[in-house]
Amino acid sequence: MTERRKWTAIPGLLALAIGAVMLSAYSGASSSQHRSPVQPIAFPHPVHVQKLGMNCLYCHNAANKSMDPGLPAVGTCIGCHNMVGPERPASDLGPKRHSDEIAKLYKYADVAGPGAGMGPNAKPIPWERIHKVPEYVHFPHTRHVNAGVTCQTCHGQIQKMDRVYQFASLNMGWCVSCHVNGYSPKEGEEAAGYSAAQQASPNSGVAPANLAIGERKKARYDCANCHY
Amino acid sequence: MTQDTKKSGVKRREFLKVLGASSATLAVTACEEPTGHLIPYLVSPDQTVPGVSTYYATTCRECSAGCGIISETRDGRSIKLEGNPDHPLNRGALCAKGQSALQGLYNPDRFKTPMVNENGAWKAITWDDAIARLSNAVSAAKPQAAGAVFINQHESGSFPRFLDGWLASFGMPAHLSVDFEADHAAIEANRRSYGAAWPALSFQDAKLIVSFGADFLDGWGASVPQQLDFADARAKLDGAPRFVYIGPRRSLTGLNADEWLACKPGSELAIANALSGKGSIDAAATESGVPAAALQRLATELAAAKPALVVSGVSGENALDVALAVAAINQASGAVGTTIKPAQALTGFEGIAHTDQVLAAVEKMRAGGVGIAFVRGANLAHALPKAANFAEAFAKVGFRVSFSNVPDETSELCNLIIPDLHSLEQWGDAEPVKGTIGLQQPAMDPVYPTLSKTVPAALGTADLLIQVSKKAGSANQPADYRTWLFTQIPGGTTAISAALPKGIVSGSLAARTIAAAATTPKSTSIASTQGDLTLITYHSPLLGDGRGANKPWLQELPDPVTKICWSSWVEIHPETAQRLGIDRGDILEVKTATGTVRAPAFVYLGVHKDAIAMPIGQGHRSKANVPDFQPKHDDSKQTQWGYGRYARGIGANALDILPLGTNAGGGMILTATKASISKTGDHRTLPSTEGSARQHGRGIAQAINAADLSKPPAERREEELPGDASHAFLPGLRSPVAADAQGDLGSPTSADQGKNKGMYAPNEERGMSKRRWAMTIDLARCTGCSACVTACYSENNIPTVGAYWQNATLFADARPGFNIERGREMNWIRLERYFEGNLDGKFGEDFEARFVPMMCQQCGNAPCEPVCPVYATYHAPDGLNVQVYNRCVGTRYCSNNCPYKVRYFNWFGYGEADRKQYAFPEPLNWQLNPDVTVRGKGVMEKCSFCVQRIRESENRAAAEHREMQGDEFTTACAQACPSRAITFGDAADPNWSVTQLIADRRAYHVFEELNAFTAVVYLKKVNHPAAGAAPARA
Amino acid sequence: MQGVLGAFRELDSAVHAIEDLKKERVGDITVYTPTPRHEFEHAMEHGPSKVRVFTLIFGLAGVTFGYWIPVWISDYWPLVVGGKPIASWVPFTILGFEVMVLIGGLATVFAMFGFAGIPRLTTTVGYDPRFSSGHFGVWVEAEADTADKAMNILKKHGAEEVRRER
Amino acid sequence: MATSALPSGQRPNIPSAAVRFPAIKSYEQVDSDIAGTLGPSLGWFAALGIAILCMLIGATTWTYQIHEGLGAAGYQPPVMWGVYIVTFVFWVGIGHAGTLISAILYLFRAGFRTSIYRASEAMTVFAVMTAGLFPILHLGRPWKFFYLIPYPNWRLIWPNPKSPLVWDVFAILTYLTISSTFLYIGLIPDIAILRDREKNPIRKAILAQLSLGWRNSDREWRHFTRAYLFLAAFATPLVLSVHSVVSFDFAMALTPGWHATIFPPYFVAGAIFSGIGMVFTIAIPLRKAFKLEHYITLNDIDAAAKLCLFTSTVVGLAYLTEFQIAWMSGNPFEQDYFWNRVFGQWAWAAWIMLICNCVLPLSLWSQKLRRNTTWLFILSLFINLGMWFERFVIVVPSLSHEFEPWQWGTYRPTWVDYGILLGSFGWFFMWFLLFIKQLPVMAMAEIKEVLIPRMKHSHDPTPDLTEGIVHPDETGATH
Repeated sequence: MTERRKWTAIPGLLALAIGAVMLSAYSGASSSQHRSPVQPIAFPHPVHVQKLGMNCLYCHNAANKSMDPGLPAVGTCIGCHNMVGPERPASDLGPKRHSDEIAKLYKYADVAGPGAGMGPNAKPIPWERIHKVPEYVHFPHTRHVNAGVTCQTCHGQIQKMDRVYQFASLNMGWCVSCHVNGYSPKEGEEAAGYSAAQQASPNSGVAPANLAIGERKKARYDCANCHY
Repeated sequence: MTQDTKKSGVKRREFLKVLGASSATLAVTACEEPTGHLIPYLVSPDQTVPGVSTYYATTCRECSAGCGIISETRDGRSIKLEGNPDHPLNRGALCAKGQSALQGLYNPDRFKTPMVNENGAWKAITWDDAIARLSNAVSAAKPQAAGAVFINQHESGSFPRFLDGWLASFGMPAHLSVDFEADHAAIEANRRSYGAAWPALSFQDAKLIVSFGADFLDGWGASVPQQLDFADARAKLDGAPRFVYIGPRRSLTGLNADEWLACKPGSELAIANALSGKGSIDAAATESGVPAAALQRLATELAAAKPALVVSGVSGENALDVALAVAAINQASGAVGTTIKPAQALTGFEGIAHTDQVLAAVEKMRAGGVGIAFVRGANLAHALPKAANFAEAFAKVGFRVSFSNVPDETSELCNLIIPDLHSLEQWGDAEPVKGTIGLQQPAMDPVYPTLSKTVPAALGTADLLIQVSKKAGSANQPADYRTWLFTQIPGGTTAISAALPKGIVSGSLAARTIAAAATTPKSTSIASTQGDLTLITYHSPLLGDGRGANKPWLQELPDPVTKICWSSWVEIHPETAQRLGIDRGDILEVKTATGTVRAPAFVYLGVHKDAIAMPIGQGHRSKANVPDFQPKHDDSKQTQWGYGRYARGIGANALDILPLGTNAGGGMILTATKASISKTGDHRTLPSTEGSARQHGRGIAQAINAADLSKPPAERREEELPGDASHAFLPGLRSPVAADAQGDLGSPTSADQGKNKGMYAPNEERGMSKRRWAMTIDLARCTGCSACVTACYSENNIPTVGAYWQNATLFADARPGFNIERGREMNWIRLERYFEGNLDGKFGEDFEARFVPMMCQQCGNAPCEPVCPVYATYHAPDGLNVQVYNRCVGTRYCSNNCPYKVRYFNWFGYGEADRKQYAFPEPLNWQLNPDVTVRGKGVMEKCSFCVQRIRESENRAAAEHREMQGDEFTTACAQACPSRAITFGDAADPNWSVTQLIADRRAYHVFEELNAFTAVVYLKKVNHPAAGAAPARA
Repeated sequence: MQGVLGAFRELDSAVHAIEDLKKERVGDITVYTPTPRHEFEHAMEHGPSKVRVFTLIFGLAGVTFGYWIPVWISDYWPLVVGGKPIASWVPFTILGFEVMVLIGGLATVFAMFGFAGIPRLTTTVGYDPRFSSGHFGVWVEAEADTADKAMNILKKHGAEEVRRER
Repeated sequence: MATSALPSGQRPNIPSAAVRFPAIKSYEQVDSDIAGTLGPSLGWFAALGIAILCMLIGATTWTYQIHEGLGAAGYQPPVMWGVYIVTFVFWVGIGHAGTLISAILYLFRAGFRTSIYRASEAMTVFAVMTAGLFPILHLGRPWKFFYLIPYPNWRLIWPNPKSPLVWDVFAILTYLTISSTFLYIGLIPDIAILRDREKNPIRKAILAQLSLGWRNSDREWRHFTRAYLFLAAFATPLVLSVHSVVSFDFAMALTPGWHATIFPPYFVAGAIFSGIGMVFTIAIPLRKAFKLEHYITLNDIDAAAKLCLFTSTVVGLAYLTEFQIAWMSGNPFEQDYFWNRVFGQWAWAAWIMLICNCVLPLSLWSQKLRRNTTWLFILSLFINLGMWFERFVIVVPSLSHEFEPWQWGTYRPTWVDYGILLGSFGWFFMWFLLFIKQLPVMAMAEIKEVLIPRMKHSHDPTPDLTEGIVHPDETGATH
């Protein structure tokens, strides 16, 4: 009776289990990063910001006075666009062409054509929301903007985005690391892609952080700063 | 509001719905919620910034006083009501009723459209249809126009005159302006003695305050200004006037008195005469059952006190005589002009129709002489005694129109209901104080706008009447009510637009041509009664005549005296209870000549042993048989008759057993009838927030005698307190606790002090720990009115949990206040009412009541913090004891370890819209404060010192690149407090006034011996015992 | 590997067999016994087990780690609770102790596994199910030449069964 | 009953009675007796069915509670902890006797341990498995329980190591790991026995895996015994620490009635007491059903009963000490609370506790009752009840009667609490019943250790086994 039965042992399965746990532990990262939904109107930030040099605060007018950055009312768009119609003449913005997007805008705003005002059936544009923190997080735009944090620090090179996507992960670790390690206006302006000349006089239109260039501005990081 | 905001109004609401869906709905449970849409304004409204509040000054219409309020409006929704600091009447304070107006505005049971009752069935109709029907009815009633009756809830200002004018234009008599809470006897006496319905009362200038059942702190007259002044008087500490309360029941006002003389009901007259010298002390003593010695002492005191302030709020048969006798005493003691100021009369109380006039109108209806009747605001079917048999009489009226915007008992009896706008949605005015006009402007677009092509989107009753007149073709009608109103106010449109920010214009309004006062009231004594006890009915300080009952905040707010909510009760003296073998909570049957009601017993020291007391205000019922409200399958078509889901079927209506009778002042007789009680054998746990009414000598509410204040500490008669409290860091909470706020790191004695330990190090570059938020509460000022509680509910999105459906789904008891019975109320700040003395509940032995507002004490060494396994509560560098909802897993260990028991747990998904226990059914969720997270189920919550306000002003200061200034902002409770008892501020910065108060000689901490280093400092109550009499001790 | 296996019913005869085999220096001996008997330990003259070394080392490692975790956590995001020091080491003793027991205990087990050579993939030659119930087995590693000698010794001491295996 | 099993003229209750298992003749008999208990019986299926049913009731109730919110249970603030924490402490306590018997008595070489330790160690593991559910189960947001576990995460925030609840996490997890390891290690040789007896190839393969290829070689035994000793040495302080940590949940709070230095020893004693109670509840029916009277002898039971009596008196002393401390503390909060405990609203619970835990066990002074298994079984049920109520008396009245009189309250559990309580028993017995039919309830190898092995030349029916082997030539005679 000398049969040599294979009496296999269990180890290995254990190792796999542990590995799985460790992986799952790190899977807390924001799932919505790089999300880039299709908007009802393909609003081109580059044209408005880079070519026309419009200020962020022209449309997002509450960003420096409120928790919310504020969205441009349809009337604000029409303010310019009842001059600038769908039929685009040749200009430094490009050759003569027809813009479907502006046509869409006219449809929303119920504008007959260039020069006409908004009609009675105007309805707001249902923009797709991209950047969103949970309701139990209170993110005061005013506090950050007034501290000299450039929009691009959190929203990325938005002035270059033909279609906006979520730049940052927006998870808690991401917020906190900036609050703890601090933020230097210089980096912010570089992030914003300012030239050296611009950096000398930031045209962000808000009071610059009263800090020497290169100095890091740290922020509170206790829970009740954002959660209440 | 400008034209384009009107146009954008509807759209804005869409925008708001989305915003609501995102910001108001529950935050804590959902982590990966859909990001949703962003809906911009169509045309951005001028002067509003999204996410930043705008403030509209307007006028409160919850009682006749007409306080000035400021509506905080965010993104087009009114989210909070606060007192208007610039208003001469209420100087920034606001009572619980006033703040709850918000829930009248957002009441989920409001009518959305006009409704008509066609052969028994109600159906919604369009506005145009409604206007057409009304004008037809009016013209149809032309023949008997003289018999028409218009009953309006009393309000001062121009509307009554406008209304009279309109009625006249159709040949109808002037309207009846009713206020069932008004004390007609006092008004009549005032008018005769001082020539004003309600002269301003100055408690500060009085040397002695004597009240004959006048509850000037809870509903008698203008509570808020009276309370402000009374608190200021008490704040004079040893210089403060003594306050004696005479009456068979000790109300909230009575509990604030230094001495209570419990007289037999109806015997006040004898005492008043004795005090004025017209009668003999002994006779009064025998009649009233009050010891002669006490009366003698009071008489001598009164004689010495010049000036004194004696007020009468008796509501018995001889009410007018008492009031007149009292007036005589005042005139004798030179009170007129000093403590009683007819010059600054509160004109809000002019022109209230006497109850006997109302009853006469009812009789006229019964006689069939009324072709058309209008009811606006008033709810006669509920607020008149059953004995008046209003329903039967009203049914005889040809056509019945109601302008009520909620389905109350009266509107249910009508043919046509054209819902009025809420006072926060329409224009109006008031003259609260002679010479000052308070403006009423819309704080927001109507919640339910008038959807019609032909009429404006906001159609209040006044505008509606104008439309009707236009239809009837009567000439020279104003374009709309606002236009007409502006012509009435001195200075016209320019003055108004200048005044709108402050909400007040100086000047007077023209008086009504028909002064209801001119008619001398007719007294009808009540029918013969049997029973061994006198029934005292009184208007609930919160629900009034029942108007408050459909507002969950007021239902949930415990009655300041009995601490019972979501119920009615019978107050009975311990001795009587013992004699009849009645325990707290036994269901009693109260029987009078006119009927019986059932209510649970509340054994109360403060009621005469030969009397029982019942509050008025509950017991709303619907005529139609409306099924119990089921939030889960609630089709909004079901009209919640019987005054809405929150009011219907709660408690009993004391007026059902009140025999009809009016006193010589024209007021209803509330205290004269006899009653007998019997046990039904049923029993229920009272939905009360009261655990033990005694503080067992634990020094929670401490008091000191006025005489002892001036003495050095050694000689003071201090109370025995448990443990040996270390008074080391008092007075001057500042340094040790401010250091303690940073734990060892900030403590000057610690080795780690100032080491690089991040945010807690005092010299850390973020400068996070330089502040130490703290609060003082002056018990000498606090009257226990509970306005702070409602303010907290409103500011912090606290759910109400008492509705009968807010329990579990399976095998769960569904009765009103069941969650309160189980101690699950969520009041972040609660008012504890402790009794001192008279431990064995003997009648005739006086006792003392002490009120303590108790909220999170924001301990420096918080016991709740170290036990939390997930850091969900911890100590912020600025001294706050923080609760992080989204981190909380709900072990509830913190609450177990909290000596003050001020932490509250979300047992159900009160904040989750899809749940049966949801506390904010649409549109109540519009009231939610966007700055405060709505808590989901399973998380702990507690007072946060209004951290959102702290952050808001920090952000403002940062945006303006400046430091925060002293007293720059305050918490919701402190802002609302009509006694100015609460002060909030930075204990580490002398610019805040709280730092001075902390150094007060009366300062103490609750449970100091636990060394929690609390940030809330209480200032001892000051007692004014009668000369020789020792004050009650625990 | 080859050798001779003897199965005994009685304890003492097995012991005597071992003693003789040792005297004759036949080869490495393995004893199979249903239950630990110190008679065999005497006979086999083994020293004490080395397991305890691992127990000690890993126990100490555990207690260190157990203290370090909470200290590091507290200092990583310094939040003051109840006015206590950020790293209040006294209560951390509890965690230190628990982790010591955990790691120390598990280390002991794995050390035992290592020394005892389990878990093993096969039963080596010379195991017999009887050894787990009542019989005592003696396995001698023996080349062909010494095998007979071993078999004789085992037989002499009354082995119930003696066989050669390879 | 069978005192006849004893050698004549011996005082029965001496554990060192030379022959521990007189009725057992050979190693093979041990195997056949114990392995023979494994065949599933009808009664066993019935019991298992009931257990699983109760477990399902509990599971359903919990699902409902999670959906509805914790309010479905009977919590009435200020009583924020109720039946769940009570039951948690109860089950942890049950667990302790197992480790006591298997580890501590092993170190003390207490003979009567051998026969009952396997069952009680299994009881430990399953009791801790049950107890471990409750801290999660009583959470307001159980789906967030992982916040309590220290692991690297993107929130960069960790649990609070100063919180007794985090100590609990560590203690309970350690305890579960170590005691289950201890149980398994002890099982290995026995599994090997089953493996070798097994005919069915599938079962044999499974058993082969579980036995880790154990083959009873002297080398294996040498390290095995040593490792087992050290594990026991670890488990011993662990037992004491775990229930001390559990007691810290209360002692660390400043609630009157909780904030007491006596708690750790008091809880440990209580735990062991309740555990022994549960051992009786389990072992006595088992002994009958499996016909193991020869193994679990009356001597063993007698000895265990003495331990029970001892711990009972310790617990009683602890109760008295609490009152005495409160009385002498001069602290009105404490005094008020303890008065309320025995004469106030909670008197009924307190007296149930006192009678079951302190009065009834006094009957064990009588040897007759100690050796009367029926009485012991009944008593053990009372002890279980009493110990549940001890935890109830500790948790609920303290919370209901704290510093703040305005917030004094009461407590009334609902069907949800009871459903989950029932479920916990179902869960526990389900595992235990499954265990006793799959694996030997007694350590065969260890029983063999104390049996007299077969000897060719043996002079004495009861030799002192510590002496070596007697040589044939020394004793002439053979048997």
